[in-house]
Amino acid sequence: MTLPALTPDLLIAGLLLLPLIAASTTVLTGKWDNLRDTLSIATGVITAFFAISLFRHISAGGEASLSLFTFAPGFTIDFVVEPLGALFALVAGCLWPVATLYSVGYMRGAHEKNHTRFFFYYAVAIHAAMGIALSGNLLTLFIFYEILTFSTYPLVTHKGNAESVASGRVYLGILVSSSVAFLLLGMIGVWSIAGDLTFVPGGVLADRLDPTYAPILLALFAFGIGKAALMPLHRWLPAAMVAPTPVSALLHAVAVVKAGVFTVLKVVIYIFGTDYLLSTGASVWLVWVASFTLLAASVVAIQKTNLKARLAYSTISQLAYVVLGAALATSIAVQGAALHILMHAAGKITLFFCAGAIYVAHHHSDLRDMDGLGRRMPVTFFCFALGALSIMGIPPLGGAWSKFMLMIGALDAGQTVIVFVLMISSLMNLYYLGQPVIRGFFAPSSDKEETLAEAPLTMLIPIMLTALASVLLFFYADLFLLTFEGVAP
Amino acid sequence: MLAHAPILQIIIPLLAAPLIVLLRQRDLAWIVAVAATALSFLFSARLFLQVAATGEPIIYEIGAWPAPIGIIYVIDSANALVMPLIAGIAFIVTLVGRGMIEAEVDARDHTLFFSAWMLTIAGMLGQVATNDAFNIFVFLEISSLSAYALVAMGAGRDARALPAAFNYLILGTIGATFYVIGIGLLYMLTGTLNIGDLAARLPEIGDTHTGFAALAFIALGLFLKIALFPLHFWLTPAYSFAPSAVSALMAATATKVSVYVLIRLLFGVFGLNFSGMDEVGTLLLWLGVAGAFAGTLAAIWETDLKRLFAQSSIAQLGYMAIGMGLMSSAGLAATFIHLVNHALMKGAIFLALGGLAMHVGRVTMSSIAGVGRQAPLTVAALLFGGLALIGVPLTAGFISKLYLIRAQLDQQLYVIALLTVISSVLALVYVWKIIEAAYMQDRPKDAVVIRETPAMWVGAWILVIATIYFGVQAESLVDAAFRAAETMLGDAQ
Amino acid sequence: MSEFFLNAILMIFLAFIAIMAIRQNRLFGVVMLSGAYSLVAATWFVVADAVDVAFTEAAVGAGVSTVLALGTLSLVGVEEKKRPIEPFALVIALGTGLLLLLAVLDMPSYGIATTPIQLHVAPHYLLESEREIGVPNVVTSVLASYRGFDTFGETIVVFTAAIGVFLIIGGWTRAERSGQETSPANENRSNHTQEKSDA
Amino acid sequence: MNLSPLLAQWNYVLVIGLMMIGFYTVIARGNLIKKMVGLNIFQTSVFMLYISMGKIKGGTAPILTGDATTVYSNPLPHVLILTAIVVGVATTAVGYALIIRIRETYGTIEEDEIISAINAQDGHQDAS
Amino acid sequence: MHDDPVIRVISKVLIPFVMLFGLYVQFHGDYGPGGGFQAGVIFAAAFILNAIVFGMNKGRHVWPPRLVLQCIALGVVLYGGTGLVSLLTGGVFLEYSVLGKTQVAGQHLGILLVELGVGLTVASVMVGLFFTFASRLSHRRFMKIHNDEEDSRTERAKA
Repeated sequence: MTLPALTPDLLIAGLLLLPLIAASTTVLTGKWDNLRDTLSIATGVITAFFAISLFRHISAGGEASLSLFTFAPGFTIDFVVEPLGALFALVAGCLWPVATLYSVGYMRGAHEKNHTRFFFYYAVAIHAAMGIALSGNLLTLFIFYEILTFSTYPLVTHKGNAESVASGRVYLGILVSSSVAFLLLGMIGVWSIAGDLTFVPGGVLADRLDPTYAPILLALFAFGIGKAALMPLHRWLPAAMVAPTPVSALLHAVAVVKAGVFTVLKVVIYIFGTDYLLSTGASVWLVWVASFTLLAASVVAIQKTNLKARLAYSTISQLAYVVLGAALATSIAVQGAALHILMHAAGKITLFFCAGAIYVAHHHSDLRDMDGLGRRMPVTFFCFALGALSIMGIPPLGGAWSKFMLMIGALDAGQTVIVFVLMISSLMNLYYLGQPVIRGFFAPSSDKEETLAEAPLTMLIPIMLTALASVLLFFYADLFLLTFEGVAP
Repeated sequence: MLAHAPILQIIIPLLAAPLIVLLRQRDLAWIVAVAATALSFLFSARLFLQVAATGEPIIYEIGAWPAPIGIIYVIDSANALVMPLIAGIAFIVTLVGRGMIEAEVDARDHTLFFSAWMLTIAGMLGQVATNDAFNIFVFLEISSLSAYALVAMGAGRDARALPAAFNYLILGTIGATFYVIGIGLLYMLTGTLNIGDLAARLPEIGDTHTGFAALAFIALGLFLKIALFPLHFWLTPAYSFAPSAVSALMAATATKVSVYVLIRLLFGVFGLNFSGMDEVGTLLLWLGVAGAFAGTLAAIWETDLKRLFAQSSIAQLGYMAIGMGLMSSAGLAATFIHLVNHALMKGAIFLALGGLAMHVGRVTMSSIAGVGRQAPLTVAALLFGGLALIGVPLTAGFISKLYLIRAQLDQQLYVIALLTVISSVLALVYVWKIIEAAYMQDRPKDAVVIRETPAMWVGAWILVIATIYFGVQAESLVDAAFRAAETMLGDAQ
Repeated sequence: MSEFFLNAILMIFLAFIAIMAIRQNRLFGVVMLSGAYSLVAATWFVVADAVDVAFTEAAVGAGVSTVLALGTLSLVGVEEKKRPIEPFALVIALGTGLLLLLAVLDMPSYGIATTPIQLHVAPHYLLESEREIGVPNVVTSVLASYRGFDTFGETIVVFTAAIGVFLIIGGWTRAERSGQETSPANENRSNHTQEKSDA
Repeated sequence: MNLSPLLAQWNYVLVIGLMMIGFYTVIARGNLIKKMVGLNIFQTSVFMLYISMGKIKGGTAPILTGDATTVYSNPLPHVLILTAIVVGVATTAVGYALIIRIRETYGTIEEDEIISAINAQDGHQDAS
Repeated sequence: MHDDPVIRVISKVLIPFVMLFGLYVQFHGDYGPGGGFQAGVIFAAAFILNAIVFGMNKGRHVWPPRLVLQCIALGVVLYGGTGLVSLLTGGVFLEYSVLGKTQVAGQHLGILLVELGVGLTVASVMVGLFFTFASRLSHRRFMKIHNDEEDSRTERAKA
């Protein structure tokens, strides 16, 4: 149902501008809370609509590109949409209005301060995510990557107390230094070798790079992209949990972290080229680093009793799945990885929403205080269960597909061991995500209260939407898979 | 008149100095200073455009005596780039610096102060414009002598400015004398002082011990002037105890001029093939790296912001040295790019510091606690300047890093490249210390309340905007820098 | 030949004075010795045909600098703390000296008329100055015309020095100028002066 | 490496010796006046280096006599050194002015004492 | 030594000759050694001698410090002005040839003017420097206040 007026390049421009418009209206209407919030939600909905129509356009085999201006000789800021980017834009674009709606409820319910500043940077972060999703060359991607880092810093330190300042230091320290040190170096390395930074199907480096250097260059990217939270550069993600939950939900379950793994995928597919990696085996080491991260993060998650912290570590391990898929570099694995971005987003944001709802309704953030809470807020906990199941990869929920494909991809790559790694981690998911649900519904509650006490509706609706989404994704997964065919032949 | 632009851009600020003394009136002095710097900027900008358009160097024979008989000015792609930078920054600092000067300098000294101020500016411009090796020395002394006096004016606020100025004088004079020795040896070998003529005659004289010694003395003398590690220790006190306006002017321009002169002589006179140039290159490379780390690490421990950014200047000069040490046109271009960008960002930072100093006096981590809310624009300028120092995208600093590292990787200098990025990451630490102090802390109850006035931030913001502009629209700058580099290396062959 | 001997004697004399000057701890003597050094150097310049330089060195090095130094001494005291030899500084100085000796190895030999500097630019001055400028003293013609811009710079340097000194210790120039200055800072400063003079 | 030139060029060698005496005084001596004097000796010796290179044996001062047979020494170094001398005295003047102010402020002109005074002041300020 | 008649008489006689010699050096620079710079120093020496012998205040009468400042600047302006005039009269900066009918005449005029400029500046700078150092020495009362002023400022700096 794309309007004829909306040509592809208009869609791109729209996706980039709308968040900025939202940001500016937020500042302008800052005095009147309701007006401000309605406006940003409205803008969000329009953005979502743009994202959908762009994705449809791409999945229909269409092309979309937009070239802004020449940055420096040989560098242009331009945007070229390919299926992965369209998908990422779709995820960010659709979840933004939902999350905004949710944050309205949360910010008011939890009595946070400086709403205007909050929504401003929130919107700027989405703008940056869109820029990353649609970027047509590595430099453009890098620039938006940094914008994302700096625009999320004020959100992480939103509370402004000593603790948040300290975590902000970790957050910025790891993300900026890894990117300015390694990612920049890797990018300039590519520039120096290939003389060009545009994303080319089959890889811009493909036959230009001496295989002996390939693993080093890949390492510069793998560890330069701190947002992918590959160990040992994962510390920033738990640190970022001091932020208000909507931030953790949208940014640190979706926009920021997905931007990280998305970048990894882009680099693997369009800079190195999967064939090149397969033939040279330059990425084998990354497979193992990813698997390690994946298991280690799960182990840590089990020990965490603070719900948000546990979710954070679970995120780290789920991100490692995507990196793993990219590192395996077989067609099916890469598609699985791409699909996992989507599936995990839907699932994980649900979980974070629930965590926020519990905090607003009962000011509990520690598992041990949640015994029997499920009976008081059944909807929330039911949605939590759905999200959890999806992430564990249990049919009929979206997560099932991506994990399945990753396993197949591992077999293709002849990495039988990896299959077992994935299974083990799934079992651990089962434990650390299942536990809250079980305790919530069946454990005897500490206080005798049994009356229903759900979070406000503005929070409940988003929760149900995302939970529903992770169910539907199971049935409509093929719709996305078809789009990916040919991304990584 | 435009035919005389090459000389007028020097003579106008130069003659403004005695004019100010004759007028004997503070306000007139300031007006004359602003007008002179503005004119100088207009002329130099005009020349830049002209050279960029034609690509032909503009030659001005002073006294109508052709080189090498007389002294001539040659405005080519290289100094046409540096000239408007110096003049422009001088103009801005003069324009907005008055408030700071009135806050820090005894009113009865203002006429002489502005006179010395114009002299140091004119001296710097003269060094850049001239094509005569000895004339460089004369103008170098004009700018240095007035700079010593200007630094000493900080004594009105902090007596440590006096020893700082004296050390600056001693080391500056030693550097200049080394330079004179080097030029003497060159003259002995070639019989000429004209740079173009020198470049033409040196190869046929061939590589002799004398030639090598000349190279060594010129290099050493100018290493002192550009405060290259480990010859940097005069810079920190000089910048930190000088009046804020003076710090801003010098931090932005002084060392840059010396860097230009060094490039002009190393590459424009000796050229890459001269024996001993490789050694000088390696020296520049590693001293540059050492300076980058020494400066950054020292800055991390500083609590006095002027001193902190003086230390960071040493680090930034290290990057320029690395660029020169690469001995390639790409590296040289990177040096030119960073020369321009660093002048802009450091100018912005020191102007912002001066703005704060007008209220808090000594600008330290503790004295700026929580000023972010009271002086949002001034601190924002500081923030942007800091981000540019780190090399965050969309700031000019990013462009510098981009081309510097590219140049290193093109020559397979992986270790140097890694060290460069690591040191620039360390810059994040001290910049963020400031940001946290300014934004994340609450202003103490007993601290002075700052009423932000435009005088505090206008100048800084002009330069910040320039920094962002060159971070987003780098094409013109990069092209100009590469043209400049080509010209330099072209002279050598 | 006499030139040769005179040259040598003066140089050795200079070295002698220089060493005396470092070893001397009474600053008055040191200043006097440095004045003497300039004077002898001036004589040496005459031997080396540089009469103008000799004249200037005598007037400035021996005259002005010495007067300035004495003026300073009378303000800052006259004794220097005894110090041992600084090995580090010695190494640096010797290193620099060796570098220069290296330079001497390939220098065009002293006093011959076929060195580059005698052949390249100088001849023009010597041969054309009469016609182009019409001033017998070639030094003057080069100084004031051919390289007039350097001399302009030189004048500016003198001017700069004066400005600098007045800024640093020029109390009297303030007094001279404070007449037409009308700034609050200056007002209270002069009141301050008033009280002091009363006290 | 053949060292015989050093003997042939003995006067250059002597000039270098003078320079180094001055240079050593500048960097080694802590007394500010002594530093200035060292600077003066250092620079004067550099002037001698310049004048030596312009000298022609049996030449005369470059003041034209109209006699075609006279050999004149090179005037250019003389001009340069005239300028250099003036620059030198200018620096000296500023230096002495600074010394006077330093003496008035710190009560000494010995480098080490000044430094210790400054450090004391630093400590005092960091304390405050 | 103000009241030593011998010195007073001798210097009364001497000073005119010193000045005369200064003028000679100034204007004979074209033909023999000398020129503006040396002349300036000698000329200044005469004034300084006068000031030493007959007292600072006399000296200040003969050449008021305010005038000294002006002369320093004027000398520079004279030099630069000569250059600018030649620039405005169709030549380039410091091209004296355009100042006179013939090239040589122009050169002569130009050199004369710039040497005058140098002489004026140098002479007045020397006198100025002498006054500066002397005022630090002799004017105890001024010095006292001045020092206190300095101290009070240093105090403020330390505080």
